[in-house]
Amino acid sequence: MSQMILPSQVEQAPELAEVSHDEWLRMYELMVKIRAFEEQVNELYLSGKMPGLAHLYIGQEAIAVGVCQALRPDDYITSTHRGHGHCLAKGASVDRMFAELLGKAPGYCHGKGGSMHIADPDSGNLGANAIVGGSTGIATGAALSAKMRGTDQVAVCFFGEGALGQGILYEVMNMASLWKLPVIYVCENNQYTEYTPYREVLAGDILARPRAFGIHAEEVDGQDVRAVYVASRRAVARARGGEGPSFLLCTTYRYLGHHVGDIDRSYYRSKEEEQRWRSERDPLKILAGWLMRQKIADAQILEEINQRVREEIAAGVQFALEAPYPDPNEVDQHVYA
Amino acid sequence: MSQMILPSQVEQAPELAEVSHDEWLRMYELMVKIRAFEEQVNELYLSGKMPGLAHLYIGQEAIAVGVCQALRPDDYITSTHRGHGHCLAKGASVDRMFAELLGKAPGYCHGKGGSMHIADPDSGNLGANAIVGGSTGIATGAALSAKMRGTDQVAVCFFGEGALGQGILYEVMNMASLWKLPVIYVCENNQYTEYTPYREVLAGDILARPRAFGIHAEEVDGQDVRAVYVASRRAVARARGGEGPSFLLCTTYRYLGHHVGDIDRSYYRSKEEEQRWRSERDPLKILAGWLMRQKIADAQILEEINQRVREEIAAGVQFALEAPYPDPNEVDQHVYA
Amino acid sequence: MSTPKTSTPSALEKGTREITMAQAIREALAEEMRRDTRVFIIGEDVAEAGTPFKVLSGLVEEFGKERVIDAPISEAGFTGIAIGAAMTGMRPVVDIMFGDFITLAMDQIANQAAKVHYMSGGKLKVPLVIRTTLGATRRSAAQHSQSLHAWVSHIPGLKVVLPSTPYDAKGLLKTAIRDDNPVVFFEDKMMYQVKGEVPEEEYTIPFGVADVKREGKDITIVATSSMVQVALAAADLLAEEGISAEVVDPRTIVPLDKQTILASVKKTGRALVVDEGYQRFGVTAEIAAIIAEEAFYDLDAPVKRIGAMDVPVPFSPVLEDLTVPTPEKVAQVARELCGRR
Amino acid sequence: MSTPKTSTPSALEKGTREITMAQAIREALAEEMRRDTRVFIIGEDVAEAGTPFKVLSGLVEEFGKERVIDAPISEAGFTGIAIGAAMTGMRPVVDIMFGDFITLAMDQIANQAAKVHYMSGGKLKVPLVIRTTLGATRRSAAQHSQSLHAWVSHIPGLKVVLPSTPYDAKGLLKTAIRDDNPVVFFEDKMMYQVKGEVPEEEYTIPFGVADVKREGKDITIVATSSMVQVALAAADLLAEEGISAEVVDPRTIVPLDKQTILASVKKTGRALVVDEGYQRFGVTAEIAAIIAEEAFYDLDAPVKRIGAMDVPVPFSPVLEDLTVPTPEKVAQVARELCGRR
Ligand SMILES: Cc1ncc(C[n+]2csc(CCOP(=O)(O)OP(=O)(O)O)c2C)c(N)n1
Ligand SMILES: Cc1ncc(C[n+]2csc(CCOP(=O)(O)OP(=O)(O)O)c2C)c(N)n1
Ligand SMILES: [Mg+2]
Ligand SMILES: [Mg+2]
Repeated sequence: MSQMILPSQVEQAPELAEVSHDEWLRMYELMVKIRAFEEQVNELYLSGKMPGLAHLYIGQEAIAVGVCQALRPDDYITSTHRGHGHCLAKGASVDRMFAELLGKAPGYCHGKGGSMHIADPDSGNLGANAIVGGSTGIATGAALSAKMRGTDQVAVCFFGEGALGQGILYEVMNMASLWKLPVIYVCENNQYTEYTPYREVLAGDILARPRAFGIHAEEVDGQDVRAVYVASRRAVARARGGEGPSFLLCTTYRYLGHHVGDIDRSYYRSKEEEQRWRSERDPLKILAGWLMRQKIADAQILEEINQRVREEIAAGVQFALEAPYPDPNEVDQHVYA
Repeated sequence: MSQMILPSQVEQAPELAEVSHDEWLRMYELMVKIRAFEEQVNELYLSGKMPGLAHLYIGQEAIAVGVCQALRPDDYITSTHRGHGHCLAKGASVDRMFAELLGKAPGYCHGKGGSMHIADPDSGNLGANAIVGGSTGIATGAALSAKMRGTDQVAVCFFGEGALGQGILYEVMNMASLWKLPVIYVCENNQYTEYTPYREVLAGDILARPRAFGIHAEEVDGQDVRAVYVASRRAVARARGGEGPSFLLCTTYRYLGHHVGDIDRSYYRSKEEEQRWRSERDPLKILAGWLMRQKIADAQILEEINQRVREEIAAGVQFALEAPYPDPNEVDQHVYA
Repeated sequence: MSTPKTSTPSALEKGTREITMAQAIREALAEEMRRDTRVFIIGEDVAEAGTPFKVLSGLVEEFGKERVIDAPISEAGFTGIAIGAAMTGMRPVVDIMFGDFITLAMDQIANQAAKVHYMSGGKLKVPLVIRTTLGATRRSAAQHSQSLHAWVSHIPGLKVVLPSTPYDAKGLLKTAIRDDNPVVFFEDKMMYQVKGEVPEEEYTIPFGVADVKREGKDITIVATSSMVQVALAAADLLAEEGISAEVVDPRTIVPLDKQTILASVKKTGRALVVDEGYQRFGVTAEIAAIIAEEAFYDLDAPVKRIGAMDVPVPFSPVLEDLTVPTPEKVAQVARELCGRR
Repeated sequence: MSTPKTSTPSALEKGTREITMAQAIREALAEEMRRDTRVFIIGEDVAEAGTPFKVLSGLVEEFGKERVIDAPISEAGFTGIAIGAAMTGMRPVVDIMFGDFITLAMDQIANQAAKVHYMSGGKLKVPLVIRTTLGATRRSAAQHSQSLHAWVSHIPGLKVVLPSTPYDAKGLLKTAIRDDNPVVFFEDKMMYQVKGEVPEEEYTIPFGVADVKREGKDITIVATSSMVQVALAAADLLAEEGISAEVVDPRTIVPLDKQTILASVKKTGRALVVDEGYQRFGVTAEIAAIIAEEAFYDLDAPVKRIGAMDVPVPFSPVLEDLTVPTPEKVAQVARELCGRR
């Protein structure tokens, strides 16, 4: 699409130069961490150690990391059923996240929320949401609140392209635009809404939708963390500057099933397609290659990062497996504040 | 707006030539009838003879009449709280409508629906709706049904610009576009949603909204029945031809209050504005003038029509005032079919 | 928080004034908005129009359009926005014009607002008030006449308030605004012009404290919102026949003051529950079931209940009037319960 | 319509087969779609995917994508579309993946589908089925675990079906599809793989006919949907202690077969109502209130009820399991009702 920032343009973007080498390495580490976290989650599921299901973020790491890199710790995000990546990128720690996914007491929500409701207000994460489109109002309201309280906080609303089917998104985009709210709608188009190719359930032009409401909108290569970061920086600047909402349409792909149990996917997509994205459009590879070409990192530095992440994940899952379950009398606590 | 069909263009539209003189006079009569009906409703309210409230269509007559002129008797419409005009234009009779508004037994719905729920399936009217946007799904579903049953019926969904605030409209427009349903969304922008100028609650560009969903959309002068008719004819042809949905944005004005009790309107609009629309943009005057210039009618013919309508209204209201109330045991009938 | 146990504001020191229900609500909002800049109002036609019921008239003049926010006709959207604002430091009061329209916002109310605190393990709070209406007989037909408070009462995490007098409305609304939970506040649209005494001085009324609106000894009539006046009128009719009815108004149904209700029933031995929601699977069922279970051994007769007739509200006045409980109907059932005909 | 009064399909002539609940539902849909070309399915991931629960697997192959329609994630929108289609000659079956998502379509369900027939004075009909789920313990947390059938049961104009066996599910779903009213059909998501006998031959089950799933004489346990198996397990536990429990399954709660329930309670003198919805203002309240009122003079003990705990459903298994009624809990309350400890 015309508005899509091409790799070459991205490489020239002035915002890139303002990012320190350490920050690039931190972004890389975060992306590696998200992937390793999700692989570990998959293993917990397959080995029967995790209750329920989980929706993995593998393949989409550049979006959460690129967006959150452009945010301050006191900025807000809202997340989705596929929310582990957002949570980590905004600053949550691996051990307490695993604990939450296992329903354990030290989990971020005392085990009451689980994968689909994990929230960490301390890092600005107002929560994952298991209702598709369910947090679009919350994010927009957080932006209204920031504006009313006179802070310059920004709110980011992450959602999948499936949420374009939910009417509330259009209701709140209208209000965000009317009231020039500092909210950024980040649509992660990973090509599928559950088991259905998105084009079978979506008419017209996605970017034209926010634009019809007077919202600045652009398409972004969701596999290139640099492109996501540049677009996010600009959207954040608009928001903080009082210019109102933005909409970033990030094109991406989920590598694995809709959820951990979605193993046979042949009836809705081909192995070749999956392989193509993995080999040609992998966000970790794209960033690693560039870091090496830019001499920001070499193979050894990257391997050190991988190693550090592996250890963090191993320690985190260990912590969670050993953690106690919540006390039974917690069951009717926190119904009312 | 660029897409608006200007009067001059309308006068050249080939569709106009296909309308017989009798049909023009019928349209004029219908518009006069709607106005007289509404004036009578207002009087019933002011004299305390009508229960509840009603939302009058005065000023918007050209839209209902122009659209319905392009429809067949077996085509469907859905209507709104401001629905008397739609109901009459689709073919309902004055006496049974008055009876419904007074809650009487011979009313179209046995007095159970009243002004805001009047329905007349025999003439294709699937009902007024007191939930703003509430019938957008119904109209779209009627179109799906027509398509599935293999008829070439069309469904028209009338709604005010306030319904642009309801998310369900975007949900169903998406499906209508995806499935190329024979539905026409007729948005009557009368400038106000209750007591609020629509621009205070609506961001962006209205026509861009349906277009973002891949729906053919155009702006229409809602005060000129010829323009409404021409645009509707084309939308109906598209629908019957399998080309999918259309959206007609009809610019118009309600002359009186949001409802019959909304007498002092000075806090939201000026008397001058009201007067300007009445004197410069009155749909009855615009049509009457053209009919005379075209020699389709002269003053005497028009006066005969006015007289006939006055008699019909007088007889209709008399019928309704004398009609019995429903039997008390009707109260729990028709809960289930 | 001052906690007067009865509805007799004259017991308070500084004297009283007579105001309407609409004024009481407006005063509660104005006082809380002055007291706490985090409080704001959002809804349709709330600013200059002051809502179609004119309940909010004058507020925009004092607090401006930034704190009395006219929203588009987007019940789900602005309820969601209010939830997000509540989670991040504000205390919104949402106006949903007719109670029938909560249908459009039920996901935001029941799946989001009600659950955020619990799902986050207590970390997030949603100090939100949703003001909306209930009540029929306005000739507004099926989609503008419902009393849907049973729905929200069913959902853990929500509190539900049903004021029946200006005094209760003002004191309870102030409490609702100060509460850290989502509270749904139902106003009887037919009662906005009803007058009553309120204290000159500031006061609040705690949740979960029922009010005995009339004392009696032969039968307990538990009545909510619009039905309190109906029950009191029925009690007058019964008194003429020598039947002494006690009228208990729970005022909040979540939390519900079971103690006061049960104490009354244990005293009278007979109970009738009256509420304007549809009877089937409605509010009367819960209260009747509680009484039937917990006062079983004190009951001299079965617990009866009267809700709205289980039909969509008809437009025609002759039909609509048949669907709501009336003093005569309430008195009739009470009379039968007391073994009279 | 054949009307077997009990759940013993073996009583029928042609023998039976054992199938799962999911198969029973699929067969009902397939049979009705073959029988009547007006019947179609609409919902999310219903075609090739056959829904995440795989309940609809194979239907798209037989009936094509025109009659098994994959919709966007637009619960309000496609429910509204189905209503319009139903009003104009079709007989849609809407699939709402999780019962928690009916929150998004409540305006269409309660204000439109339920009221069209009445508001039009009987002229328009809405022959619509909404299939959705209920039930917890799937570790799906607060927004995918609710049992919200009390809401729709409260709204006049809707019928509400709660099958508890493959036999009931198949027969009731066929009846639902042939019914000229909007019917909400709740399937326990934990029971899709449960097996049971169904007749070889075609059959339907009428609405409003409760089924005595187990006969007994000391106490009546009225149980719905997922709770029928729990009640039967409790009855087994009780039998070991010499308490004979009768288990009554209403199968449809609108319409409700009061006669069968009351006859059972009049026989046993004791009643316990079990349902998986939140207890407060829930389904147990209505049934308990009816029993308490209409069987008052036959009751030897107060009517008790057990619903889900009034908390958002927690994710952690150790907590979630505490929130739903269990055979042990049901047996315990029944035991106390029967004066044992
Ligand atoms: C309102 C609602 N409807 C349906 C679902 C079931 N559901 C869960 S995820 C999902 C698909 C979401 O697709 P998308 O938004 O593209 O996100 P992705 O899973 O691709 O990240 C669906 C239909 C839901 N959770 N909420
Ligand atoms: C869902 C819903 N919200 C609010 C209302 C109250 N209401 C009735 S009419 C109206 C304004 C409608 O404006 P518009 O759609 O422009 O139609 P108009 O009255 O101008 O014809 C409102 C807010 C309603 N009926 N339904
Ligand atoms: Mg997707
Ligand atoms: Mg308007």
